[in-house]
Parts: sequence; C-alpha cells; structure tokens
Amino acid sequence: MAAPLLEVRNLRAGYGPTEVLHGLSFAIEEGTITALLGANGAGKTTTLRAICNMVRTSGEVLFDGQRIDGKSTEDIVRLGVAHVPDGRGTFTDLTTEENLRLGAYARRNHRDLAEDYERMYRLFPILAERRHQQAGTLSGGQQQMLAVARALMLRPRLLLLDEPSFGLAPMVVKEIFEVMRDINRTQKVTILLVEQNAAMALKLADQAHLLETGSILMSGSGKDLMNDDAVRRAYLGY
Amino acid sequence: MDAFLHQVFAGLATGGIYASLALALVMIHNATRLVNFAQGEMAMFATYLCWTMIQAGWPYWGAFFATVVLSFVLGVAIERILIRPVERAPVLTTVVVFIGLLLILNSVAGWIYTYTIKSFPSPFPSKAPFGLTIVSAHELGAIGVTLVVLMMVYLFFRFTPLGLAMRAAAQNPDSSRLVGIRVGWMLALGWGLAAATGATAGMMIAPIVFLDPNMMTGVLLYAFAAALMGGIDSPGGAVVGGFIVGVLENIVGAYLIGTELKLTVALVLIVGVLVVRPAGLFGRVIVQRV
Amino acid sequence: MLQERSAVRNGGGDAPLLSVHGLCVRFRGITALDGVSFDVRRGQIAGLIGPNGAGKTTLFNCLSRLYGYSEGRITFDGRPMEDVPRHKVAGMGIGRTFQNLALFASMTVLDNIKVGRHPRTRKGFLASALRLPGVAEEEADSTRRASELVRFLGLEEVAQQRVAELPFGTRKRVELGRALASEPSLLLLDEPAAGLNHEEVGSLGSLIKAIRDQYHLTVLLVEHHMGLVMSVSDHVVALNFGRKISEGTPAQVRKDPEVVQAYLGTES
Amino acid sequence: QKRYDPGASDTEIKIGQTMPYSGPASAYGTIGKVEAAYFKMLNESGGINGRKINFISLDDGYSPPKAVEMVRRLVEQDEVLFTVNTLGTPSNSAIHRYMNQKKVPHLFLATGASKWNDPKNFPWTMGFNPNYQSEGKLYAQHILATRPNAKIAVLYQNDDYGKDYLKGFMDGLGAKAQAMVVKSATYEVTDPTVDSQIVTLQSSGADTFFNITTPKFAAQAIRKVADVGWKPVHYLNQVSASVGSVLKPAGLDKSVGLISMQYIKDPSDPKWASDKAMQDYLAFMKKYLPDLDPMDGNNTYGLAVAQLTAQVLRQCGDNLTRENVMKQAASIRNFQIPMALPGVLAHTSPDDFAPFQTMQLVRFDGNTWVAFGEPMAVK
Amino acid sequence: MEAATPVDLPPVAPAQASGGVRGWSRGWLLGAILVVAAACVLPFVVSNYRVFQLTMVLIYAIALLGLNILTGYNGQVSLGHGAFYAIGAYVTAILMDKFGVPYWMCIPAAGAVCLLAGFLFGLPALRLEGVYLALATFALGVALPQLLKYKHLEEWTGGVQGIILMKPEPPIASILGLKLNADRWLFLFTLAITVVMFVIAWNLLRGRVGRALIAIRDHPIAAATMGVDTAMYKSLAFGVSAMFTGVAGALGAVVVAFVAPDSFTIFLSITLVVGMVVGGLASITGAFWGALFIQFVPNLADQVSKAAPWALYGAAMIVFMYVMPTGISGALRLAWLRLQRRTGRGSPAA
Ligand SMILES: Nc1ncnc2c1ncn2[C@@H]1O[C@H](COP(=O)(O)OP(=O)(O)OP(=O)(O)O)[C@@H](O)[C@H]1O
Ligand SMILES: Nc1ncnc2c1ncn2[C@@H]1O[C@H](COP(=O)(O)OP(=O)(O)OP(=O)(O)O)[C@@H](O)[C@H]1O
Ligand SMILES: [Mg+2]
Ligand SMILES: [Mg+2]
Repeated sequence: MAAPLLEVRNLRAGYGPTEVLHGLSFAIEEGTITALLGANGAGKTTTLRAICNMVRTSGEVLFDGQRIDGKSTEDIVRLGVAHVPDGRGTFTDLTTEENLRLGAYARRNHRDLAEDYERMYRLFPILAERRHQQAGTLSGGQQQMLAVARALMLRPRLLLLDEPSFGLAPMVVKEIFEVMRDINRTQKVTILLVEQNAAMALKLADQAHLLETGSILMSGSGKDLMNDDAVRRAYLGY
Repeated sequence: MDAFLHQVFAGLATGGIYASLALALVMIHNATRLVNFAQGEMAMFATYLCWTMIQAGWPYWGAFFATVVLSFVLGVAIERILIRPVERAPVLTTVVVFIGLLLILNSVAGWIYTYTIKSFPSPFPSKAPFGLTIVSAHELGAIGVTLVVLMMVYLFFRFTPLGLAMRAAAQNPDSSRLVGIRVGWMLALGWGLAAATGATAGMMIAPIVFLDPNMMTGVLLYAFAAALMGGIDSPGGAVVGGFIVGVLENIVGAYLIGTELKLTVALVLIVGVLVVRPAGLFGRVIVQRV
Repeated sequence: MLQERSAVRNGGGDAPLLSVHGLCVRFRGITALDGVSFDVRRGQIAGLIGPNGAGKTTLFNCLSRLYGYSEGRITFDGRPMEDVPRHKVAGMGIGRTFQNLALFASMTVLDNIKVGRHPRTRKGFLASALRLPGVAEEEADSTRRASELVRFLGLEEVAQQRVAELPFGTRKRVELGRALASEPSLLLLDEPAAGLNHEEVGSLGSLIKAIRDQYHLTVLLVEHHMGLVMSVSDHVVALNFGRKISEGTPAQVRKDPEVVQAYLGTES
Repeated sequence: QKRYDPGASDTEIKIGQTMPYSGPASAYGTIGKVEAAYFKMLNESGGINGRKINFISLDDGYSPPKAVEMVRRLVEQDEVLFTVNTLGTPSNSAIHRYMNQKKVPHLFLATGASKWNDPKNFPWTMGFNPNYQSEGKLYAQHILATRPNAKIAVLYQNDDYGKDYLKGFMDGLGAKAQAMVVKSATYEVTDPTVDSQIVTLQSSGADTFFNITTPKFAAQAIRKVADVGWKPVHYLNQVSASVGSVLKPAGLDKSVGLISMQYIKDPSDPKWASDKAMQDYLAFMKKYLPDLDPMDGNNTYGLAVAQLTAQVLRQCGDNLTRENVMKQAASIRNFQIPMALPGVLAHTSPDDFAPFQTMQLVRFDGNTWVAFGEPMAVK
Repeated sequence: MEAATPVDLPPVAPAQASGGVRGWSRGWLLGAILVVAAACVLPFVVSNYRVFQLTMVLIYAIALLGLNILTGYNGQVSLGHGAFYAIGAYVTAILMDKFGVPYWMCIPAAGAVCLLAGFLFGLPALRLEGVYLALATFALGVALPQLLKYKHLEEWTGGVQGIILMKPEPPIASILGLKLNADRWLFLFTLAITVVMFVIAWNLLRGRVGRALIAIRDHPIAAATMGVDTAMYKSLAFGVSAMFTGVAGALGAVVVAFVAPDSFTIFLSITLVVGMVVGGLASITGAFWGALFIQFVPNLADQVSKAAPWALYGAAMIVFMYVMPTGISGALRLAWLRLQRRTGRGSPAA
C-alpha cells in the first residue's frame, strides 16, 4: 500500500505562549475524505492552520511522503494543498473574478483554466453575475461560495475545508457536499473537512476524528462515529 | 492670455515632475499598502549613483539603465533588510522606519556628495523643438518618459498575474499565502519596482531642479498630494493628479493669491477635493460592509 | 432590569413593534431589497430566512441605518426611522449582532460589553475628563451590569481576555452580550448559529428564548439553520432576491412550495 | 597681566557655536566644519598666544528652540568664553536676549539681518555678514544711477533673509520704489522650482530683475530667465554669487551680464589662482577637509569668519575676559581678512558693530566676476 | 466589515493590550506620586541647563499625549500636529506680547483656542481616512508656518522675525528653603500642568469616552451601531488632542521665550509622530518615553558625528522599532507580563 497523502505525527501548535494542540497524529490516504469534528474551540481550525504552517507548530507533517512542516505556507500550497480558511479569507477589495484568478495563481497546469472558470460559474451562478462586484460587498454566503470556488481553482491534490457550509443556505450546503463528493470521486482529490454539520460530514467521510481540547478523542470510519452515542448526542442530536 | 498659457505650460512641466514621483508612490502603495516617505530620498540617492557613473565616464543611457537596475536591487535589499523585521508591526511603526530611512539617506548623501548643487545631464536636446520657449526639450522628454512609465505600471497591475498577486499580497497577506503567493517576495518586488520607478523619476527631475541632497523634499510633498488627489491606488490618477497639482499651484500663485500662500491654497483645494471625493479623483471607492 | 420599561411599552396595545413597508435597496444595478413589507409584534421571535444574497443582512443594515433605502418606510415603536442617525438607533432600543462579527478586537470581553452600555449612559468628555460627580457611579453601574451579562452568558472565564484570542463561538456570545447591554427592545440576530455544532445550536435556541423571556424583548432572527428557526420562531418571513416570498407560522412557511423550491430544496 | 573669565585659561580658550548640521539648512553645516578645521590647524601650529582653542560646535537643526537649548548648554555647562558664527536669523533671535543677559559675547553671527548692529541695546551681539539691507540698498542706488526709469521685478525667498534684502532695496529706491517695482514674487525653500515665478515676473514686462535667492534657486532662476528668452538687467545677491556652485550649474553662457557684489574671494575665479591666501585655502581644504567641495562659497565664508575670530583673540592677548573679548571685537581696525577681497576691510568701533564697510560691485563676463566701480560703502 | 480576522486590516495601534486604560491600582497611584515627588526635587539638584531640558521633556510629553489620544486611541493619524503646537505657542506669545496677559493665564487660553481649532479641523477630516487623512494633516503642518509668515498677519505674528518674550520670574524667591530661579520655577510650573493634563487624559481614557474612542478605532461601523456618535467623538478627539498639544506649545513658548515660524516646521510634526510611536501607541506612560527619545537622542547623535547626525538619529529610530515594534511602553509591558508569568502570577491563559 502506498504511503498516505498526508500524515501528521505528534503535531503541537499554539498562539503566543498558549498551546492549543497537544500532539495530534493521524493519516489521510490519497483519494479519501476525512472529517474532523469537535466542539467550539477544540482546535479544528488550528489543526488546518498547523498543516499549512500558519501558526507556531512542532511535530511532523508529511505530504506525499515529504516533510512539509517548516515549509512556508505558500510553498505548501504550491504542492497542491488548497485551503478554505476559517473566516473565508476574501480579498475584499478585489473583484469576484480577481479572487478566482488568484485561486489559480499557484497552479502548475494552466490548461483548462478557462474551462475551470466556467465550471465555477456554473456551480455558483451568482458569482458569474457578480464577476465585477467588489468581493467585500458580497453577502456572507456568497463570499463563502467564492472561498470554495477559489480553492477549487487550484485543482488541488489535498483540499482543506474549514466549515465550507458556513453561512450557506440549506440548498447550497447540499450542493457543496455534492461537489465534494464529485471532485473526490472523479478527480481523486483528497479532502480534510472540518464541519459542524456532522450528519452530512459523517455521511460523506471515509474517516473521521473527534477532537476535544486539542487532542483526538476518537477516530473511526464515518459510520463508526455516526453510531457512537456520545457523538450522536453532541453532534447529531438523535 | 499668452502669460496664462505660459503658466499652464510651466505648471504642466513641474506637474510632470510630481507625476513621476507620484507614480513611484502609487507603485509602493499598491504593493505594500503603505506610503513610503523615503521614496523621494531613495530617488535622490539613485540619481547620485547615476551621476557618479556619468562622472566616471559612462555614457548617459548606460548609466541610466544601470541605475534603474541597481535601484531595483537596492529597493529589494531595503525591503528584505530594513522593512522585513517590522512587516507585522503596526503601520505607524513602519512609518517611523521610513522616516529613519529618509533621514539616513538624506544625511549620508550630504556627507558623501556635499550639499553643493550639481548639474545633471539631460538625454534630450538642449533646444526645444519648433523653437518653443514655453517648455524645454527636457521637460517634454521627461513628461514622455513619465507617460511610458505610467503605461508600464498600468499594464503591469492591470494585466499581469504578478500585478494582481502583488495587490493581493498587500491587502491580505494571510489569504495570499493560502493561494500560494510568496508574500515576502511580492513586497520585495514591489519595493524594487518602486525604487526603479523612483530612480527614473529622480533622473528626469534632477536636470530641472539640480541635483542636491534636498532636491526631493519639496517634490515629495507635491507628489504625495498628487498621488492622493488622483487616488492612491491609481497610476493614471497619479499622473493626472501631478499635472493638476502643478497647474493649480501655478495658477493660484500667479492669479489668485500670490506666491506667498500658493502652497497653502493649493493644499486647501486638494484637501477640499478629497473631502468631496475621499478616494481621490480616480481612486476606486472601497466599500466596507458588515 | 427592563421590567418597568417594557410594561409601559406593552401599554401601546397591539401595534407592531417593528413595521417594514415597501422597502427597496439598490446598489448600482443590484436590487438587494425590492418592496419588502412585514411586521414584527412585541414579544415575538420572528425568523427571517432566504437564500444567500436574498437581502436579509441588508434589511438589518437598513434597520441599523447603515444602509440608506430609496423607497419604503420603517417604523419602530411607532416612530419612523428615516431621520434617525445611525448612532441613535441603539438608544431607541434596537440592538444587533453581526453576521461576521464586528467586535472591538483589542478590547477585553468585559470592555466590549461595556461599550454596549454606551447609549444607556450619559457622561461625556467634560464630565469624564474632570471626573464630575456621577461619573464614578455611572461607571460602576456599567461594570455591574456588564458583569451580570458576562455571568448570564457564561463568559466569566474569559472576561478579561482580549476578544481577538477567543474561538468563534465565544466571540459570538460576546457580541450577543454587547447587544444586550444596551437594553434593547428589539434584538436583531444575524446567523447566530453559524459555526456551532448541534448541541451548541440547541443551547442557543434555549438561550434566545430565555433572553426573550427574561429581558422581555422582541427578536428578529436571521438564520440558515432551519432546525433553530423553526423551533424558536413564532413567525417566519422568507425572502428571495429581495422580495418577500412567504410569511406565516414556521409550519406554514416550511411547506410553502416557493420556499421549498428557492431555499430548502426538495425533501427536508 | 592674565585675566580670565569662564572658558579661558592658560592653556585653553573655549568657543561655542550652534550650526544646522541636520535639518533643512544642513547645507550650511559645512561652515562649522571649516571653522573647526581651521582652529585645529591653528592648534597644531601652537594655538593663539600659546593657548589651544577648544571649539565646541553643536547641531541645532535650524530650530530656534533647539538653538536655545544648545546655547544654554554651551554657556552653562561647557562654559564657553564666547560663541561665534551661530547661524540663522531665527536661531539667533531666539538666543539674542539670553546672550546679552548672560553677558556672553555673541560674535559674528552668520546672518545678514540689520538688527545685530545695535551696540546700545545689545552690547554683546555682533554680526558678520555684510548686512543684507545695505547690500539691497546698494543695488537700488546702482539702478537709480544707471537706469532711473527701470521697470523692476523681484524674486525673493519668503523668510527673514529675503525680506531683509527686499526692505533695503525698497528703501534704497526711496519714493519711487512702488512705481518702479512692477512685480514681486516669492518662493519657499521647499518649492521644487521657481519656474512659475519667473514666468510671472517676465510677463510683468519688467526690464530689470533683482534675484534674491539661495544658491539652488539662483541657479534655477538664471537658467529659466535665459530659457524663456527674458533679457533683463539681472542683479543677483552676493549670497549666491559663487561661480563654482551657482553659475556653473546654471550655465556660464546663461550667466553673462549678471551683476552682483562680492567681499570674499571666489575660489573658482581664475584670477586668484596665484593668490597666496587662496593657495593656502586650497591646501588647507585638501589637508583637513578632503571630503568637502572647496568651490563651495560656504567654505570660504567659514574660513573668513575663523580668520577674523583668530584676529580678535590675538588682539585680546592675555586678557581673556568676556568684556575684553567684546571690547576687542569692537575695535577691529581696518583688518584685511586674507580670504576677503583686497580692499574689503573689517572695521568695527564701540558704536558700530558691523564689521564690513565695503563691498565690490561685479559683473560676470562669462568666465569670472569683473569688478567695476569703486568698492562701495555698505553702511 | 466582512473581515472576521483582525489580520486583514493592519492595525494603527498595536493589538497587544492597547484596548483600554485600566483604573488605578494602589500600586500605580503610589508609584505616580513618588515619581512626581522625585521630579519636584530634581530641579534643585541638577544644573539649570538640564532643568531646561527636562522642562522640554515634560512639554513634549504633553504634546505626545495629545497626539496619542487622537492617533493611538482613536486611530486618526495626524502628521501635522506641530500646527497645533504652533497655534498654542503663538496664542501665548501674542497674548503676552501684545496684551500683557500673564503667562499662566495664556496656557488655558491657548488650550481653548486649540480645542476649537482642532475641533473645526476635525470636521472635514471626518470624511478622510488612512493616508488621505495623513495627507490632510500633513498639509496643515506644512501650511501653518507659511500662514504665520503671511504679510497681512504680520502685525500679530511678527512675520518671519517671530516674537521675543520675557521669561517669567518666579513669584516667590524660595520654596521650603530651596532657592528658586526662572528655570526651576518654570520646571515646577510645567510639572504641575503636566500632572493636571495627565490626570485629565487618564480620566478621559479609562471610562466611557475612552472605550468609545477605542471602539471607533477598532471598528467604526460597530461603534456607531452601539450608539457612539462617531462623528462627534472623532471631532472632539481631534479637539482634545489639539488642546493638549496646544497647551504644550504654550508652555514651549514661555520656556523658550521665543516663537517664529521656523520653530514649527513640518519636522516638528514628524518628530511628534516619531516620539509617539517610539514611546508606544495607545499608552499614557509612552508619552514620557517618547519625549525622552525626541529630546535626547538627536543630541546624542550630534555628539557622535557632526558629519551625518541625522543618519544616526534615523538609525536609532530604526533600531528602536526593531527591538520594540510596539514602542518602549509596549516592550515594558511585555517584559512585565513575562516577569509575572515567570513568578507564577500569570493569567489563566498562560
Ligand atoms: N489568534 C489566536 N490567538 C490566541 N488564541 C487563539 C487564536 N485563535 C484561536 N485561539 C485559541 O485556540 C483554541 C482553538 O481554536 P480553534 O479556532 O482552532 O478552534 P475550532 O475548533 O476551530 O473552533 P470553532 O468551532 O470556534 O471554529 C481556542 O481556545 C482559541 O481561544
Ligand atoms: N454594499 C453593497 N454593495 C453592493 N452590493 C451589496 C452591498 N451590500 C449587499 N449587496 C448585495 O446585496 C445582496 C443582498 O446581500 P445580503 O448581505 O443582504 O444577503 P443575505 O441575505 O444576508 O445573504 P447571506 O445569507 O449570504 O448572508 C447581495 O447580492 C449582495 O451582493
Ligand atoms: Mg474553527
Ligand atoms: Mg447575511
């Protein structure tokens, strides 16, 4: 069996003097979807940030067998890691289209670029309509769509999603999950998903980890977690 | 009427000076979101470098392009060495570093080159074309060079991915890293390009105002006003702003209030324009929403 | 703390607390609101739903006077809002939270909430500078009330921490506290459940009801979390493309085919 | 017998100074450097009357409050015997009263304002520069004598320096002043160019131009006047009459016919090539200040001041009280400063504190300044 | 503002602990009293020239505090505060010289005039933000000296010659057996006013008004929504800030006993900005550190090199900013926190 696409060993991370992650270890096989669940403040966002080296970290992160901890964020992204960040990271002063263009900035392969724009615009027609609108004036949900579209423009190998459904209308949430399933299946994009909509996330995920105050409390397949009582009470509500 | 035209042309000529430095300010602003107070002194220093080369016997254009390249390198070096340590500090901290840089460059130039004014050669013929006396050939040439630089800056920001990445890096470094932009190098590149633009400005200005360590102190103020009048993010605006400021100042001085308060009145008018159009004449209005 | 005041207010009979009539907002070619009308009665929790970009936040921004509107009328507590400057809105009794958080990043939790007391306090520059009589009392009162809210919202542990360091959910609670500190009679909540997990959403629902009951206020709730909206709302308004497409009880709206088609999607 | 006040002893004489080594006027800082180097040279050759000169020159950044601070340091902490050649009208105005209250000689101020010659009210203050007002008056007299119907345009720097010249000039023209001066324009030191002003002045139809500017602007004005094809009789104040640092950059061909005054030798003028004082000066600069530009008029000026100061100290002999310093400064008898033009003598008396009596009218011939007429009395 | 993270907009002020002014703790109060007491003794133990320098430090501290209220706390950048310093100085000089008003009455008068001037300037400035506001204030700083020279005002301002004042003599010859002279007296007088001004600033910034000012800086839209009359507060902040700086200018005029346009060039404004940032933005004690910096560092630079004193001054600025990006008071605060943490009294977060 091939090495996992992403492997995290004893990852610690924090802000200033405070340590937030206390040694996480997990691995993600290529072509799978992994969900990360956890309460508010558990450290999910920090985990994604730590993978991209956006916060102070120690421990090992391997991407495709290569150590990437210590590499700069931009170099990690250039390896094909797209990140939909917490808070969307919109380039508020630029237009919608410029935001998308930036999504493709680090892309190696510029073939099919035009086609990808079209694909995004098909996926989120409102963005096409608002091509030239200053992105900062889009509605919250529209910006969330933009953030997802921007990440997809990279044609990543690994997609890190920090609450992709944040602030989206129920119908769009469904669509986004469809898209994730779709790119995972057809383009073999590996996905690490942080999501509060646990029911949908677990249904989609091959693997899931439950995070609590900076440590992994439980891991298993999506189904396993869905059947766990504690998870059901806290995250699924039935 | 003749005198009026004459004033307008003199204003356009000095306006060209302001415009050329204003372009450098726009460049650095788009690349870093900061207004570099040391921009004028950097241009002055570059001009001295060119002067040194010419003294050493280099041909004008050789020295010119060597200076542009050298300035680019120095600009990059300044960003990497001086600005980088305060990259994440509050804006005003960086501003103080700029002021420090300004003082250092001004003072060191005075020390090395002394304060006596030096004449700086112009690449353009000494006789104006068509027997004009209103503007000199150099002034026309300088305006031409400014327009060429404007074209390049405009095309760069408008059409190249690098230009877009640079603007993105300036306004949202964290997100920029997440799309793979090497933010550090973008800033350095911005400094390099701004320094090169500034050096061009300096070499076009020096034949007009003479070369001395303080040659840019006055120009910087007007360039600052011009860039803001046009809209600090707009290269075209900076150039138009430069011409407006140049002409406005002359008209105010010659016909409205006399030369004693012309700067004051010109500044009041500029601030007045900004109060009506807070993003400048051609600047993009950025809406903040919640 | 609001009891006396709300008693008086309730004396106003059954007139709606908030009445929006024919509201239109346009931004260069984009019509964000297009003739929206609805009423919110006192003591209600009213839900406002609609697809992304339907104009929900825009409506809030009109109520806060952050956006101007070209047509229409907003009446609050019987008073037209057209000529109210934005900083007077809080004093009139409209408090709000923001969809994407708008906290004062460098301040502590407690100070953020104390800023919420601003419209309920008076002492200005001169009085503060000279510490005229009453300043200390007013400040102590603000501190007391803010601390009360800190306790009510369970923020004691982080009260002295800067909000920039807090996790998202906690920050949302700080915003809620800040809004409550101004003793509003109408509370506007913009997607309070976003980013919360199921359990947290559940407790948020109870919290909203508790706030309504304890502080006697009226709530206008924008939310995409249907479970929450449907469980706490007395009344729901649905928007699409700036137009009202449905209005009624949660059950009615949920079944409205237009809402299902535009917003909820088939099933659910 | 030996008598000393603070700052003087058997071995040392302490002299203080403030100079704008930093700030907008740092171009003048070179004056202080030349003076320091000159005193150093004197010390190396044994000092004055066996005493070494301890020259303390401090930076005031051309800011009056800073000048006050620095002068107080010199007087109260360093305890200098006297100060010399403190620069700038505003800075000197700020310390004027203080120096007189403290009764510390405030000698040879580097400014040409007329108020320094007021022995009655300010017996401890003495200027150096030929007074700008008097110089302005002389140009006026020359115009009245040669072209009584001239239409005059004036360009001046909008500060005390420019206004002093202008006042003397207007006084000199007397009753006809308002009629003769058809246009005047000002500039600020921060202005990038004076092109617009020249255009304004030209369009007034004037046939005579009085150019009251500092070197950089003088050069700009001379060039612009030529470029726009204006051909007035062009008077240039002596402050900017340096061939090397003004006329050369402006273009020697464009400077032909300029009229000015001189009192100090211009090192770029070939006629001094074999002059002893000039050779000494160039050797001195080469040895002590190789980084500075010997053609800079400020440097010759600095040397002249230092030479006159040394003369006063020689006159003092062993009586180094402040009172005697002042007394000796007020009794310079027709002293020929080596760097001053031949015939331009320094002369003071107890009721006349302006050292320079005479200046020479000169005209530029494309190569050098050529004297014409007799040296004129400046007072 | 859509940006939820504070990273998106580079803050004018350091994010660290600039979020408010704490009330007094007893230790603070005691410390402040001790410092003031020590300062009272100071003029009797150092030379008059040092007394003069220290008086200037106090004056600069008041000016910096004023600028900090506007820029540090309220987030409005002013590159032209020297103008208000000048107005304060000229009001004093004109009142003393032309009307014979005693110097101590001129100080409040100058403060009042500057309060009004600042408020009025603050009104159009409301429309401007960031670099645009910086330009407007810069323009003010550049234009004012020229206005002071203007020929039609010359009758009042003395034109380029300025106004020479009499230095006030002490009202009593000695105090508690310590002999007074003009310098010592002026130091004590300035010290008293400094204490008053600092107490005023402290009072203003620690309560409702201070919170509102910081709220406007951190998030103007939210501040307005919370009921803060942002326009009024910003203009008043301008006015109060100008008042502080004007009082400093007035004291400066009395102490230096001379005013002229050249005393108040744009370089003064720039110096004030430098002092504020080096001292520490949004910090009350920072004003003192900044004042010490701008008073003494140029002198040190001059001691080291006549050739290029500015180069050394500039280098000092850069070094300070590297070592202490949030200013001296920011660095002290960090050091203090670290010390607390080490001694185990840290916050629960640690
Ligand atoms: N910029 C920061 N500075 C200091 N502490 C921070 C910062 N960001 C997050 N933290 C702390 O790190 C911890 C984990 O935060 P993180 O954002 O990773 O949680 P999360 O699981 O993503 O929660 P949420 O559901 O709110 O998104 C929290 O306790 C938070 O207080
Ligand atoms: N300042 C503005 N300038 C231009 N367009 C704007 C502005 N504010 C809002 N809009 C547009 O108005 C529409 C309504 O936006 P609004 O934020 O009200 O949507 P919303 O219903 O809150 O959506 P969401 O659920 O995504 O938050 C959107 O299409 C948005 O792009
Ligand atoms: Mg998170
Ligand atoms: Mg919304």
